[in-house]
Parts: sequence; structure tokens; C-alpha cells
Amino acid sequence: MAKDEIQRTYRLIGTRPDRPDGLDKVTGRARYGADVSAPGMLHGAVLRSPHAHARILRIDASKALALPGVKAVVTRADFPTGLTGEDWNLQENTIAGEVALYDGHAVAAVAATSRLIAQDALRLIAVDYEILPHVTDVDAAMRPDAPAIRPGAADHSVPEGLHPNVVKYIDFGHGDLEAGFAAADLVREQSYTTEATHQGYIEPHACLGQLGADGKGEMWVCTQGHWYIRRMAAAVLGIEAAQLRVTPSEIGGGFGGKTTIFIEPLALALSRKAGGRPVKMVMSRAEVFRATGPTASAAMKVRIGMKKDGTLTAGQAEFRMQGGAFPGAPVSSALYCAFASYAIPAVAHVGYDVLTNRPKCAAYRAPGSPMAAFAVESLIDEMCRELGLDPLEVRLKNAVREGTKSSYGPTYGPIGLVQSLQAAQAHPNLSVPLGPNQGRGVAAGFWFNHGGETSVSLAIGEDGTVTVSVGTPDIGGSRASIALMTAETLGIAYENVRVNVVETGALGVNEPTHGSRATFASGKAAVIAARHAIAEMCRRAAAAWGIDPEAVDWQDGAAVPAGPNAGKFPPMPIAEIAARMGSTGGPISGHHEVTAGGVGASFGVHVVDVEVDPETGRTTVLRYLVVQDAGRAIHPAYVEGQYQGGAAQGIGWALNEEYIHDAEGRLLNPVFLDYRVPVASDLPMIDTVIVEVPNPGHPYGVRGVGETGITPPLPALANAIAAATGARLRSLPMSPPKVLAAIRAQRGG
Amino acid sequence: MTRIHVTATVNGDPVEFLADPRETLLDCLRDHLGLTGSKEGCGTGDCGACSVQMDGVLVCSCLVLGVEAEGRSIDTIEGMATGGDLHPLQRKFIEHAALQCGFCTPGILVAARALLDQNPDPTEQEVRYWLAGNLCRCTGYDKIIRAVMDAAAELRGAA
Amino acid sequence: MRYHRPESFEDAVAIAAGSGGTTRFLAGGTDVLVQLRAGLVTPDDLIDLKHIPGVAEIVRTADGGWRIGIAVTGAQMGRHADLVRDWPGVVEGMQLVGSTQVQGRATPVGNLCNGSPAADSVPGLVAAGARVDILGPGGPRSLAVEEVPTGPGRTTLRPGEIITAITLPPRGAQAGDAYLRFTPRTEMDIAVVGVAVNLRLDGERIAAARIALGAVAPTVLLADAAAAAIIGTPLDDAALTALATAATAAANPISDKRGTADFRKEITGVLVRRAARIAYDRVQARTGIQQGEDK
Amino acid sequence: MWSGLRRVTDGQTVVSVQAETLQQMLEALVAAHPGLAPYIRAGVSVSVNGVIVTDLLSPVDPGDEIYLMQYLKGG
Repeated sequence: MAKDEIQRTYRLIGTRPDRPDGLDKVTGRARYGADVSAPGMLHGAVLRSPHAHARILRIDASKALALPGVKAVVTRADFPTGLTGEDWNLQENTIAGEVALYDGHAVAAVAATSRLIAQDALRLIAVDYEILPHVTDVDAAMRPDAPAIRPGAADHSVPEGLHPNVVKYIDFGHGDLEAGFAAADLVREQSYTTEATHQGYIEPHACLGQLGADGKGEMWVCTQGHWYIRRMAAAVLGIEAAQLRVTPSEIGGGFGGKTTIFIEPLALALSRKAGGRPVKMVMSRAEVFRATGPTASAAMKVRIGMKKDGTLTAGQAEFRMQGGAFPGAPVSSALYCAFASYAIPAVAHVGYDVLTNRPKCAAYRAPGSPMAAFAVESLIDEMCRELGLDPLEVRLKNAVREGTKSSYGPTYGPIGLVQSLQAAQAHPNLSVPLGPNQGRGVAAGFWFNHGGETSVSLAIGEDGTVTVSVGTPDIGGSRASIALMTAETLGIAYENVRVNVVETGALGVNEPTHGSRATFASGKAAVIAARHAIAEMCRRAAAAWGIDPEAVDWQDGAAVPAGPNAGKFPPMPIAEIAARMGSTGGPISGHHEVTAGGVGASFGVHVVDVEVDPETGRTTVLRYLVVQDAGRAIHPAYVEGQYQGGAAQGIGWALNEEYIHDAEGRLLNPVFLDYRVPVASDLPMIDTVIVEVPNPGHPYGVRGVGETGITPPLPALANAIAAATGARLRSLPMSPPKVLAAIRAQRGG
Repeated sequence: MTRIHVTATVNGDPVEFLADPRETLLDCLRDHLGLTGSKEGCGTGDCGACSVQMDGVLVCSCLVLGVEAEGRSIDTIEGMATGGDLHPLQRKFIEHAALQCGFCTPGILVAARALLDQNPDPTEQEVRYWLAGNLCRCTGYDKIIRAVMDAAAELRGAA
Repeated sequence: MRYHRPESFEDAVAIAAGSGGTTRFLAGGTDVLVQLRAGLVTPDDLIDLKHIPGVAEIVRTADGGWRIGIAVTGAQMGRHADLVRDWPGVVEGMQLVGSTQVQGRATPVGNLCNGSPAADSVPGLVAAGARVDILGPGGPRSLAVEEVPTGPGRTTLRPGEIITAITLPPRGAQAGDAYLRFTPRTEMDIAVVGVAVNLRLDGERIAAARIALGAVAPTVLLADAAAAAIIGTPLDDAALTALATAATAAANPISDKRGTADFRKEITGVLVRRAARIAYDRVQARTGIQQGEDK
Repeated sequence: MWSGLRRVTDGQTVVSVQAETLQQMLEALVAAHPGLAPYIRAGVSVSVNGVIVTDLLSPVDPGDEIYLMQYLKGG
């Protein structure tokens, strides 16, 4: 679709109707993972390793099996062998084999007639462990004396001579680095670290699984991607994917952490072993923190060359990241994002994915990008301060635009970073005067976004109302945005379209709701599916009017003659066509399956004002502004919601959230009491500005908006704290003790 | 493990159930009374997703034993609308897009109603501190606070 | 686990004595239930004290002090205007325990018996000179609140003993108290440091003072040296500095997941100054004496 | 071609091959430099003139700027 075809104003797109699932959610009727029961249902519970690294010598479940009400116990022995690659990783993470790899690693699972009996049974399973040396820090894991977690796991990319814990290596870049740094008036190199954080969704993982001896299975589960659950669970269990039907529940938040499997295969294995009785499993909050998929922690070194006028001449980044006891830390996506906002003639990136005795990391909202932004956007701010330059002006001077070659390779199409920077400069927050101990910080952020495998089907009802079936679970309001795009395309009322998230038996393959793709990819496919239905409806009208289908157009929800010479026929509305479709050839529907291309990146700029108590180091967020390019905001309220939610998670990550381990490698804070996510009284109202630079790769110009919002807060807060106190913190979280120590050190106190 | 017979009133209706002494009121509402609107987000009183009112007092139902509910009157999210008519808070949450995944919404709505019952004209800070025990990870709280204050204004207007 | 609902303290004591296994008393339950769920404790007998007459009442005592029932919650205390007027520090400490929802259940007695050195209600009670009435197999006795905790999770209560009430002394004129705590977030955290200050003034000078520090020792700490540093002074800058130095010296904190020892020592000094200021200003406000210069 | 592949392309980061579609291009690359095989198998995102192209059967024009990147999904 050429750019100029993207209209400026629409009938429905850009309006703020009530979302279709609102009533169920405000009345408590919406059904999430743990809200469903089934006849004959058993309750499952998991026995988890209390050690960070231990060989499993023996598992004795005899006492547990003898407990009245216990119906089945499974261990790794109940799972097929011979898996390789990521399938093996998934099985190993689902349930430990010879070695427990982290505190919380599943070792055995029990199914019983009540939850309490299942919990009691866990205490009756005896496991003999041989405790092994462990490591949890990324740099410690790379040192020669570090325990090797899985020798031989390094893949083809890892050069010789590195510790076996280094399992992936990447390096890329372009331009003449030496010349770049030589041309700079100021070259600075600094190191930054970020700790692992958890997505923090309030709904713990939960599922209800049933698997018969015939290999046929059913699963109800809270997930971002039920086709992934199907494929992964089938592989881990050794059954055929098509025989496992997965139905998505409403999902109580995911942010990337519910795009993979944890307890699902255990529920199915227990069900199979218990004669096919359904098994419900619900994680406790402590299990969610210990044994699901927090993001990686990172140790980063960045070097930047800048001229006196702020022009960037060279950028170099080395990222060392641990993503738990399995390959998968988002090193390459972090490195791709590091300098993605700036046109720098010479860049070089090196990255290491390192194993530690921590849970297998999963994606967390623009995985890798927040860490990269923390390092690069902080260093740029430090250099602006040193050269006395305005941080927004320097970013504007170097900002990438359409036609710029990106730091990770490809040349950019239309993008909105410049417009976002300008909108931030023009915002009233920028002119609010700052008092003592107060400071303002800015930062830019980026995410590629993702298309992904997408299948959508659309059906015209007999009354002319429309049902759309999508495979992307709706977390942030995508049913509303897809209904808006479908109704706009069909020229009918928003209320006449119902969008349903359907199970794996009812639709072609879909990737999860990840990569900010739901509104973009499912929306795009729904529009194309709608156009197929329109073409068929025009054919039906043409046949009724006895004219050529090419001579029929579709306007305001009705077939109309294309022009005066096509014939004088009154418009034939969708309801009329639908009422007669049974006798004019059959039901009318449209569908579209594609691996969606034409993805538009989304840039954002955040501005935050903080006040730091110089006596305690506590940071209070006074004002927070999010400016981000949405391409086209389909439902502006839910675009704002993504901006505000991303900022809030970023603020938590920057100030208080972290995984804290004891000397034995055990997680010390697996509860919301000590894993400190922001509470309502911690935050101000979060101001938002939606920039719209349409993405030509989407019929309505949509760019994914779900992830960019979490990337700028980390550096923006570091820059604001530096402005307020003069102290520069380069490790997260910037908790009060660390801020106070930095203030003391900076004042020589 | 012998279970104890409990009689109570839930959303105005008399109810009876058998509870193991170790089961929380939340477990009983969800597993014995089929009221799954109250959610378990943490089981330790840190997230508020299980908020109910017991004899008018806002509490976490995961920090109350089922057997302690004997003779008490419990109000859950399922009782917030009267028939088909939503409570103004429920309407304003939809109107303001004050929810995304919706998992924390029942607990926040029950807590917000308890607030407005005793403070019909709360300031932004009063709403934020009252709701500090209701964690939300999706919205950043902004639209939730606006929806609560808008509902308060409507209720004052109607009062 | 057997659940009991005795109608008298005597019955409760009898059940505990006859248990033969582990027992737990249940008031608000906001600690007991968390430990139950985490599998840290599964008592054989759980004894719910909330059905004993009078346990949910806040009563003025004959001498003008207060008697607080063991089932009185933080929310109740916060709504009791006269109690708040007399002991704002005691009440604000209790009201910082957990969320609004927790306030609907949590009790100062439960907070005390849980034995955490970071308990938010205990420093205020200690600074106020509160006492607890106890009933047990050996009959009734009374202790000062500071005599109850002996270390993290441990108290001097003998097996089968129950606290039956908390009593606060008469407030008296020209007196005021305050409680402050430090937490990384604005709500929902366990205190990294807690400080309670209770003052009596004679005109502008401090006639009597009690200062209690939370989360900086195995139990809540009564910091006598810190109190002595401000007695006889108008709480001027010199007095505040001496107060901070003495309080920091008294603090004996550990490093844990919530804060380092150094940080806790430094914050103790910061909070004790601020809490003393608030308590002092509250006395002024109560007695209507306006300070000449801006303090 | 990301520079890390230099080790398996005899030091070149720009490689020219004969192909009509992206799939043929990838096969030709592996034929020219067998060391590329594991990288391509591990999954690559192919960007043509700045836009990720997911249909490897689509044609390749002489003027196209083609860039191989590690496969990206997101959270």
C-alpha cells in the first residue's frame, strides 16, 4: 500500500469505544487460567530443588504414593528421551534430569484429589542430592574457576578458548572504528550492569491439562501463545501436536513471560499417568519468581566518540549476559538496539550468552533493549553533561531518519524518532521549573517489533454481523483494535463485529502475542480477510444485478455500482447479501494466513523529573512523559495504556526490582513483599503523546507499541538522578542505599 | 482431615460450605462456592487481587481462613453490580480503559468501592495510598486513578 | 490442624495447655496465615481468639490511659479519634503495617507476638511505655512491651501464655509522639529502619523522652542514651545532632536483602531527627505554644 | 552479513552469489562458504531494503540491499 493511500481521517479508527471483553472483566466473570474446573479433576503440585546446583542421586516417592488421595507421581523418567536442541532445553527445564540446575528447578510432580493432599504429598517425596558448586553472576560464570554448567553446550558461534559456560557469541558492525574515535573530541568508556527482573504479571501460571492413553489431549491455559504451548508440550511429551488441543484462557498479564512452557507438560504427564483424569496446576507466587522466566542480567561496556558539537563519530559495545542455565539470553537483540537510534559512521558490537545456575530466561518486553538503552543512553547523557550540550538536541542531531543505514544493518524506512524528539521538546513538562534536589532526565528507546506467523478467519453471519477468529491472546485490548480495523474495512458498525481468540483446533498456526504484533499482524490479516469477504459479496451483488463483478464497489457497508455506466442499482447492504447468501452460493467468509512482513519499528522518547532525598537516597518520580511513534493509533486509549504500562515496569526495573541470591545461590526475595514492583502511591500520572508516522507495511499504518515503552525509563531515571544529585549510577537497581552511597562518594563524604 | 461446616452470607445470599481449617476464604469462595472473580495473585496479602469486604471491612480473602467466615457477611466482585446495572466504578473502568489484562480489576474495584463508601471525595493521593495494596502491572495506575475519581464525582453528583 | 473458637481466655489457655502438639493463637492472622501457606508452620491446634468478649474494643482506662483489645485492628485504631489525638505515633506505626486490606485484619498484638524486629507497631508502643496483660497456665501477669520480644520470631511468653490486652499509659499534658520508618517504596515494604519518639515538654524544653528503634537490632531497641541527649534541651540543632549520634551508636543492624548495616546506621540518624521534630511540633500544636523562630 | 561470520567467509563481510530468490541466495551462500550452514540453520531474519522479508521464495533484484540478521521475536 503506497504511503499516500493511508488516509488522514477514518470513521472508526482513532476512536475510543468500550472494549468487547470489558463487561466480563469488571464483573469478575472473565475466566483466567485457574478459574476452570472439570469433573474428576485432580490437583497437581511440583517438588522443586532447594539447591542452586545439585546432582539428583535418587527420588523415592513411595511414601507419597501411599498417601490416600494421591493418584500419580511423575519424574523425568516419565518423559521420552532423545530430544535435541531447544526441545531438549525445554524438557530439561520442565523437569530436571540428572542435575538440578537452579533453586526452584522442578524435580517431581504429584497429582491428588485435593490441593492440600498434593502439597502434603510433596513433603513425603525423598530426594537425595549431591550438592555441586554453583555460580549466579555473569562475570563470575566466565572466569576459569567457574563451575561448568553444561560442557559442550557452546554452539558454532563461540570462538576457541572461552569458558564452556559461554554458549553463544555474536559480533557485528560496520565502518572504520579507529578513524571514528580519532575524529572525536571526546571519547568515553564506561561499564554498566543491570540485574535480572521478572515480568511481574499478577496472574500466576495456571492450566488444566487432560491427556488420555490414546495420545489425545486437551489443555486450558493462560498463555500468550497457545500454538507454542501445543508444539512445545507435544515435543516434550513425545505426542503429535495435532492431538493436543490448547484453549487459551483470558490472560492475567504476560509481557513475554508466558510465551513458553513451565507446568503444562507436567499436568499432561500426570493426567496420562492418572488414567486420563484432568489435572489442574496453579503456580504459587514463589514458584513464579523461582521457576519461570525472568529476563537476563547484563554486564555491559560501552565506548562512544563525540565531537564538541555533539556529533557521534563511533560506538563500541560489549555485552555479557546470563539467561540462566540454558542458552537464550537476548544478547543479539540487545546489541541490535544499542546504537539503533543514532546514525553513527562506525559501530562495533560483541556479545556473550553465558550459562549460570538461574532459571531459564524468557522474553521480557523488548528483550535486551532496556539493558542496551541503560548503557548507551546513560553514556551519551554523561558526555552531553561533560561537553555542556543539551541532551535532546544531541539526540536530534544524530537521530536516525528514513534512508539512514541502521547500526544493525538494514536501511530504515519511514520512522518517527525525530518527530518524537521534537514533540518531547515542545511538551509543557519541559518548561516546569525544578526545585532543590530535583532533576530532569531524557532518553530515547527503540524496538523492531515483529510480524510472525499469523492466521485469521472472518465469517459473515446470516444477519450481516461479522465474527473474526484470531490466534493472538488479547492482553492489552487487541480485540477492540482488530474489531475497529475490521469494521472500518467493511464499512459497518464496530458493535457488529465480534473478535474471538480461538483455540488451536479452530484456526491455522499463530505465533504468540509477542513482539508487539497482535494489533499489527492479526489486524493486518483481518483486514485482508475482510477484503476477501468483500470481493465475494460484490460478486453476489453483481450476479443479482446481472453486471460484471469488476463494476461493483463496496461503500459504507454495501455493494454499489462502480460508476454511472455500471447501472442504476440501489446499494445492497451487507445484511441483505448475508440474508440471501445461503441461496446464492453459500456462507461467505474470508481468511488470510501469512508470516507477516512490512513490520514498522517504534521509537520513543521519555522525559522524567525526580526528586532525590539527599539524606536517604530515595527517589520520588514527580512527572513522567512518554512520547512514542504508533504509526497509527487504532484505539488511542489502549496505545496510551501500553505507553504507561511500559514506563511503570521500566521505573520498577530502574529503582527497586532485582533478583537477590544468597551465598548458596538461593533466591531470597520470591514474594511481592521483597520483589518491589511499583505500587499506586509510588507513581505520578504518566503523560503520553502519540506520534503518528504511518508504517507503509500496514493497511492502516500501524506500528507495534507494546514494547518500546519499557526501554527509555532505565537510562532516563539514571540521567534524572544524576541531574538531581550530580551522582552517576551505572548499576541497577538505583535503590536508596546505592543512591545514598553514590551521593556520599561524589561529595567525598 | 475433618472439615468444618461454615454458614455465611455472600453478596446477600445465605451460603454453606465445608472447609478444611487450612483453606483460606479465597480458596472457599473459588473452589466451594464457584465465585472465581476474586483472584489469587500471591497468597501472602501483598497484591490485593483477592480483595473482598467482610462485614464491610476491606480485607484480603487469602489472609482470612474459610472457617473464620462463620456468620460473617462477605461482599465480592460478583455482588458489585445490582442485576444488570453496573456500579459506576465498573462503568468508569471500561470507559477510561482503566484495565488491560483485567486480572487485578476485581480486587481494585472492590477496594475502590470500600474507599468511596467512607470517603466520597478523595484526592488523587488518597486514592493512590488507599490502593497501594492492589498491584497492577499493566496500566501504570494512571487510568485507574482517573476512573475512580470520575466515579466518585458521578456518585457525589447523584448523591 | 484443629481450629478452635474459645469464648474466654481461660478456655483458650486450657486448649493450648491440652494440645500436646504445636499451637498458634489467631488474632488478625496476617502473619500466621502467610507462614501457614509457606509451610513454615502447620500447628496442630489453631486457637482463634476473636470470639472472646471485649477483644475488639478500645476502652479509656480509669487512669486516663487506654486498653486495646487483642482483636483491635489497625483500621479500627485509625478511626478512633480520641486514641489518635492521644497517641498519633502509636497509631501511625500500626497503620503502616501492610496495605489497607491488611489494616482491616492486622492487630498490634499479632505484630508484637510475630517477633519481628522490624514490626512497625512495636517501636511506638515501646516509646509510649505500653504494657501487655498476659494470662497463662501460671495465671495472669503483666510485662512492658519491650520485655516481650527476645529475638527474631521469639518472645518471652511461656508455652500456653496469651496476651489478653495492650494498655497505654495516660497521655498527660504537653506530650506527643511520632513514628517514622524508611522503606524503598512509599507503601507495602517491611521497614528497613523504624524510629519512634515520645516526648513530654516543660514549656520549650524536653522534660522526658523515650526513643525506640526498629529493624536495627535483634529486637526493637529502647535507646536510652539517645533520649538522654535531648532531655533538658529545646530540641535545637545541637540537641538534634547529639540525638542522631547517640541513636546511630545504639543501632546494631545486620545487612540483609532489605538494606546494608551501614545504610541502616545512617538512616537511623536521619529518621530520629525527623521523628523528634514531628513529635516536638505535635506537642506545640496540641498545647498551642507557637515557637518564635522557624525551627 | 554480520561481521562475526568473517571467520567462515574467508574474511569477507560482503559476498556476491548468483540467485533469483532469497532461498536460492541462502543455498548459494552455503555452497560458497559451508561454514555458514549452522548459522543459516539456526534461523536468520532476512532484511531486503530495510524491511524484514519472511517469504524466502520471493524474488531477488540486482539492486536490493540484503542483510542477514539473527532471528528476532520479542517479548
